[in-house]
Amino acid sequence: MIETLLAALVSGLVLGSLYALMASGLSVVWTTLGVFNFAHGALMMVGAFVAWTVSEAAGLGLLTGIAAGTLVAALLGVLIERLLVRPFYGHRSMLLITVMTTLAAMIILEKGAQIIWGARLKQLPRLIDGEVSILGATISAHEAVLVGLAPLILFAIWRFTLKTRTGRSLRAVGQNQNSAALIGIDVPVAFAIAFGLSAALAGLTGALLGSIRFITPVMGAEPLVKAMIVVIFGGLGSLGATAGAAYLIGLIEALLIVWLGLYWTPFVLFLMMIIVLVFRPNGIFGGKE
Amino acid sequence: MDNLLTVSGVTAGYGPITVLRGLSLHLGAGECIGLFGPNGHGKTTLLQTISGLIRPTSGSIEFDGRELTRLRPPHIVEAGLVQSPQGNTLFGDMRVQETLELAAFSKHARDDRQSNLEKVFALFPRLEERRPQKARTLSGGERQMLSIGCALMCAPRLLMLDEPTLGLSPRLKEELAQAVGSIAKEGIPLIVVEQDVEFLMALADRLYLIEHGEVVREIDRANAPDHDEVMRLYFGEAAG
Amino acid sequence: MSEPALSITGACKTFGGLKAVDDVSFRVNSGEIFGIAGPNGSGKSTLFNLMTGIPYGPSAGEVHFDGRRIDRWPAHRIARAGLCRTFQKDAEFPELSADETLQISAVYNGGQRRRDAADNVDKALTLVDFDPDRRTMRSDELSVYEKKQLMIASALVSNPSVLMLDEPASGLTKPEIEKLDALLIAVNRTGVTILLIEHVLSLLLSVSERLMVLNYGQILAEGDPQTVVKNPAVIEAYLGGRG
Amino acid sequence: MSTRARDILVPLACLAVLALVPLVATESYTRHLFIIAFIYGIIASNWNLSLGHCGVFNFGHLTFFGVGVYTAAIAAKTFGINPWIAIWLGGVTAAFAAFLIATPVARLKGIYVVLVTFAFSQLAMQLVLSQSQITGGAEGMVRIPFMRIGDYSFVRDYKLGYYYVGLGLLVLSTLFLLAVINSPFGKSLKAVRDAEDYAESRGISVSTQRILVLVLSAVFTGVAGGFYAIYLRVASPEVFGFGTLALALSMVLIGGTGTTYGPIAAALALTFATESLAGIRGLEEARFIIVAVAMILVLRLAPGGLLGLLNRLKI
Amino acid sequence: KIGVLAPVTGKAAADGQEMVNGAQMAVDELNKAGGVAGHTFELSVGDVGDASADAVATAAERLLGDRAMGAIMTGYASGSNFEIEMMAEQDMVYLVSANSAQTEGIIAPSPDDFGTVWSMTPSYAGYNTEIVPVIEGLVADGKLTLPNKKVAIISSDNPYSKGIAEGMVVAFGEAGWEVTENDLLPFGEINDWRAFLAKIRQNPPAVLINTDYVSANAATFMNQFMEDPTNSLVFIQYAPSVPEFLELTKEKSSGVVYNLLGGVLNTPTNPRAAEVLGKYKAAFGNEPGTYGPALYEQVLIYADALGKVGDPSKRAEIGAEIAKTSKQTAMGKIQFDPATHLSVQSNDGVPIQFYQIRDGERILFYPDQYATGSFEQPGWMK
Ligand SMILES: Nc1ncnc2c1ncn2[C@@H]1O[C@H](COP(=O)(O)OP(=O)(O)OP(=O)(O)O)[C@@H](O)[C@H]1O
Ligand SMILES: Nc1ncnc2c1ncn2[C@@H]1O[C@H](COP(=O)(O)OP(=O)(O)OP(=O)(O)O)[C@@H](O)[C@H]1O
Ligand SMILES: [Mg+2]
Ligand SMILES: [Mg+2]
Repeated sequence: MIETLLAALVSGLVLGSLYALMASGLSVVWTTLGVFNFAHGALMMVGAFVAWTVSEAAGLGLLTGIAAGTLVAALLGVLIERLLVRPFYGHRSMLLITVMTTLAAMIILEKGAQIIWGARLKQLPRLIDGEVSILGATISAHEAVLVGLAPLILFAIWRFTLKTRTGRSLRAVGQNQNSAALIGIDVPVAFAIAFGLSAALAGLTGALLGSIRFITPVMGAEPLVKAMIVVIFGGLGSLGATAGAAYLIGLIEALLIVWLGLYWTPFVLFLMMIIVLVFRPNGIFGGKE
Repeated sequence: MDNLLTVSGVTAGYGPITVLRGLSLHLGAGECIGLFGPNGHGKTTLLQTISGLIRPTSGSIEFDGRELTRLRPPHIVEAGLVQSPQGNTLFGDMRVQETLELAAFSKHARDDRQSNLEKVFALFPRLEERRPQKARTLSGGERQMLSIGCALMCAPRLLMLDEPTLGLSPRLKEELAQAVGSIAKEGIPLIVVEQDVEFLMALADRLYLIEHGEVVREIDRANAPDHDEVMRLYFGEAAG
Repeated sequence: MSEPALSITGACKTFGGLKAVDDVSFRVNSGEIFGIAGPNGSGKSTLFNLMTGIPYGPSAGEVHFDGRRIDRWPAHRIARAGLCRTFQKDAEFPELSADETLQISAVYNGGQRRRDAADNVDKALTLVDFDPDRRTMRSDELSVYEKKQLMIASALVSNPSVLMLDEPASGLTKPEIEKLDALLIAVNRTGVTILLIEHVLSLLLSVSERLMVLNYGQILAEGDPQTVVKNPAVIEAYLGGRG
Repeated sequence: MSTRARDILVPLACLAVLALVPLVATESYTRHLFIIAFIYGIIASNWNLSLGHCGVFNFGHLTFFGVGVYTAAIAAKTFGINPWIAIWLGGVTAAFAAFLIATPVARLKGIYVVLVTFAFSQLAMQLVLSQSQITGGAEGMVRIPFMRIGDYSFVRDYKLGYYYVGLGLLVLSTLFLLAVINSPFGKSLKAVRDAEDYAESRGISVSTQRILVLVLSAVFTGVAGGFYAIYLRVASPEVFGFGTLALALSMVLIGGTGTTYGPIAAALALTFATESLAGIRGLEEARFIIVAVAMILVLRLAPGGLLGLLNRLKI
Repeated sequence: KIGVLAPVTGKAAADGQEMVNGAQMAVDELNKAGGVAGHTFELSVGDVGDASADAVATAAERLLGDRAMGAIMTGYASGSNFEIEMMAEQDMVYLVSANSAQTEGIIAPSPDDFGTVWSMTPSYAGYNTEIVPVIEGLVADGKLTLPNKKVAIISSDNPYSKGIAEGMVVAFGEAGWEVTENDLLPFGEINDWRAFLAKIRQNPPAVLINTDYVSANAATFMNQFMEDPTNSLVFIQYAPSVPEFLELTKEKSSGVVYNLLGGVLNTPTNPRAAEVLGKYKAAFGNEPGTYGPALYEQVLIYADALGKVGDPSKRAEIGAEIAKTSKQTAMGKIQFDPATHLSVQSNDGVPIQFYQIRDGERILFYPDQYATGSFEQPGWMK
């Protein structure tokens, strides 16, 4: 029993790291621009495919591949912002329209990937081979890298958005564009930075995940849904809360899988999410106001 | 020309709606001018156009010998042209302190950040009390103070205030008048938009009456603005 | 002496550590115009908020209206009971015309039938002197002054017993303020009790029968307006040197 | 032409044209497309009631449809209830489902509404999948009884009967929507959407209006679901899927959130546009890309929707 | 004209593309030979996308609405096969290659109403029961030693996997096995089997069965099982037959067992299969799974019937002709059962085939007359 629990804990940690990376990317765009980017999962998928093309098909090595995946995803993110989000700023139903345009971007990316890379599954090699045993549960060394890297990245983003001038200006732009412009913030640049950063994060996550899961055009869908749940638990807004919620959900999910089986786990997660929102409309860690 | 700011023949508006119709005015170095006129006749629109938030469809704006018409807002602020907008909608979820620090965003404003912050707090002690509060929850007057404070943090070379006394208590209004006066005395030229003409007259060297997007009267010290006459003019025009 | 229309006892509202309204008690007599003044951030708007439940009720204390305790009621129920307010910030229903704004207020708030509502809409718009040509325009195309007129008219149309106005004169020109003055008097004559928050002293002093001044969430002075404005504490906290 | 007259005459003319379509379109394929478009038209225009008019970002709207589908399927097949009645039962249960979800949603705002309603639709799908004794699980239910009047089976005559039932439901739903929107209730929805506090201060209960709007928007959506099940004779869990949702949502947005006819027009346009691409081989994936790009273009060029664009051109 | 109803886009696009390719290959071949009874063929594709009822119905309607349409082929179009009724109503020739349980459910009550609809796959009953005697046979022959008589089954919530898992539970139970785990997963992408595997490791069964047919899921399952294998025979339903399964698992799948009903019978005693596979590979450059060859054979069966009848518009007659089919195909010898319209399963007709993957090769070890090798104890088992 103990062993099973430990295994669940470790697999919760892996899931939590993944969700934290995904959700914090979503959260960056949400807190700064007030846009919920439904193409986030698809950007992750693009990161994985590009990493595969560069490292496997072109044989340039895995690290180059990961870098390329991150970069291409970032560029696509900037492009999405420029073409699909910026034109609707200040529109009365902007939230809804951007939900729709980013959904459209998701469709375009997914179908485009299908055309370019075909329907067959791909996989990346691992950064480090071999297995690591944590608390008696075995995971691959690559997953261990993910687990280790996630908090570092999260911390870096947190520092960036709260402590640096650029980071703060992103938040300001998200809250009031005109006022931001009037104190000298370059609004379009800020938008591009926020989207590019978030997309780069997605691309990196995808490239790392591509060694653990199979790369398919729809591989981003499931992490995106989980990231949504995370974001709800955490309460949209603060990065720390999002990260905390990510690990919490990862653990809960892993434990639920052990106790209830995979079948009812999503059901219970969704139910929990609704219940949380009924009693705490701003998330578990969200303020009351 | 020793004019710091020259607005000539500016036409601007919102999409199909034209608000400013060939408006011209100017401001000399160290001068303080006031704009007044009935509601909805384009004063705010003018300030927004000067700040680059609205692109004029024709006409030109020159600041310090430099053409501004093509520049985008961040560059205009960088040049030292700063405004405190009407309605004082700031960054709702940012705290007072954060907001003020961020407001010193442009390159040349950053150096004086600390001293400017002290100045702002000296001017509005209430803001210092409410430092950790989120802007969204401030009272109407407090928000107005924060808005003006932000503008001061930008190290303005020309400061534009859009209805700064809106919602301020009589006492604060008076203090603000003094503060603005001392800003002007420090040599920072001002453009002030106000409904309270008495407030304006105490402050400004020249007044422009704006109606239907045009300057309909220019009143300066030289052609001896008689208080009653201005009031009559204002009442008469606005009522009609 | 008429019955008090409203009585507030020990009302408090705290935000985190801040006591925005701190143990405030007062009564408003039926049919009077009751002015409220005070420095910025002294809790005037918060007081209105907690009385009307928008968006929150009091942290402590009671509000009685018409003999009933209303401080735990949902906001729309308070409004329907006849306690109708305006907001300090501009508020409008951007896509609705003036006619439609007043119609829904009459139907929902006044509980009027559609036919009666139409008549009352006419009356209310005429009363505030709203430009008849602009009655079918979308509200967001109206000017600031017209939006203010509309907000007041939408309160009047539901025949409230108490009208609560939060800085109706801010941003208005002198002539507009004078019109507002006349309007308030006219409305009050029809038996409506009015609570008025205002920084424009000329208006406040000319219409109110009683005046309350708040400072740091507490009552600084209350009573006859002319007496209150001579109170040194009020001058110090609120009016400043010029008085 | 006065706008009043235009508001009445143009839709009537369109209705007349639609009523005559079967004379020209005699094969069952075209009629089938129209029937599907009518169903989507009902879904989209009712969705617009909550989404466009009241600003409730309800991403569970297709759940109401799915509930209607399964209600009619179970009623007609398992309980042998006449399909004509089963269809309306779909509306009843959908309204009930809407009430369930509306209660928590009434208190939430913005993106949270999107997420919760989305979660709700996932829950509903899982329930349907897991109760396979009742719903057939992942396999769904097939061979649902079809409609008949006396001895006349609607399967015959190249779907002529179904065409008019579909059109009739669309007309009923539209009349219902128009009545709702033009009532004070309809106007109060916009008030609640744009200025909650102000609305509350005018005696309008924000949460009550939200609950009501969700329930009302579910009624005809559920009926459309019932009709869908009876017409296709199948109920399968894909109705809860993401594809249907994205399609219907794009209809609402392309049609324009402010209008009643817009989503209906968009439903017709999109159904035929995607179908005309469907026959081209090698374009199967690209078809979705083309639709997505077209949608973005419409949103950029005409944020008020296609109908809004038409209106602007006329002026 | 011949229609193909297939999921060309969406999750099952790989299968769908293969279906189209297989049919295309047959059509090209027939046309090159000058057509049948004076008719040449043209392929028309109806995409069912995510298989929602309206997508399937719309695609089917479009194909049905084409007056020149002589027959429609599919591997599978919907999970429920409800489109069969649409086809039957219009007397459209319709050949299906999967979901035989659903097909049977629709047709069996009144087979005469479905004269034009025939299924290439035999009843799935064989999937439920055959595994028990085969495993017990291996043990009896001494090729396999098992530590106990326990079996653990995991399946995914779709009619195919769930149905087979339920059948297996009964079959193993009747043969005196203890079913230690019987888990159901939601249908869709599964990235983490570790929780289930952890339970398996607590109480290792002799036989571990996974009936999730999605090849990516099965590959993940296999890889994660191999992180810490137990002393169990691993059986995975269908998925290992998909070509990419081997690419995805590489050496990790060596030893796994799977079976196929109506799959390609690639063995020296059925040269037809090698021929079809070869042609497919030559035409499209990759190894097909089941559906490419199946659709190829479907078109040819139709062509044979058309050849006898002569007129493509006499579809009912063509249907009756198809009923009489008795043909050696890539899948074995196809004959149809008049009661269910499914093809008949038998070792001489369409057999159930058991394979083991070893070192990247698929070795057919049962039934004996087709065997290409024999079963060996998997490397991870003691
Ligand atoms: N975003 C906008 N879109 C369309 N019209 C606008 C917009 N903003 C303002 N207007 C219109 O432009 C005109 C001028 O407005 P502006 O705010 O410049 O006037 P103002 O002189 O500053 O008035 P006030 O004294 O009320 O502040 C008004 O008629 C107003 O209705
Ligand atoms: N939601 C809130 N959270 C925290 N503090 C708040 C909140 N709302 C108001 N406050 C604070 O409570 C105090 C009273 O605010 P209120 O809006 O009532 O002032 P006011 O008297 O209306 O001032 P003004 O004349 O400037 O409008 C202010 O200091 C304000 O910052
Ligand atoms: Mg203005
Ligand atoms: Mg206030």
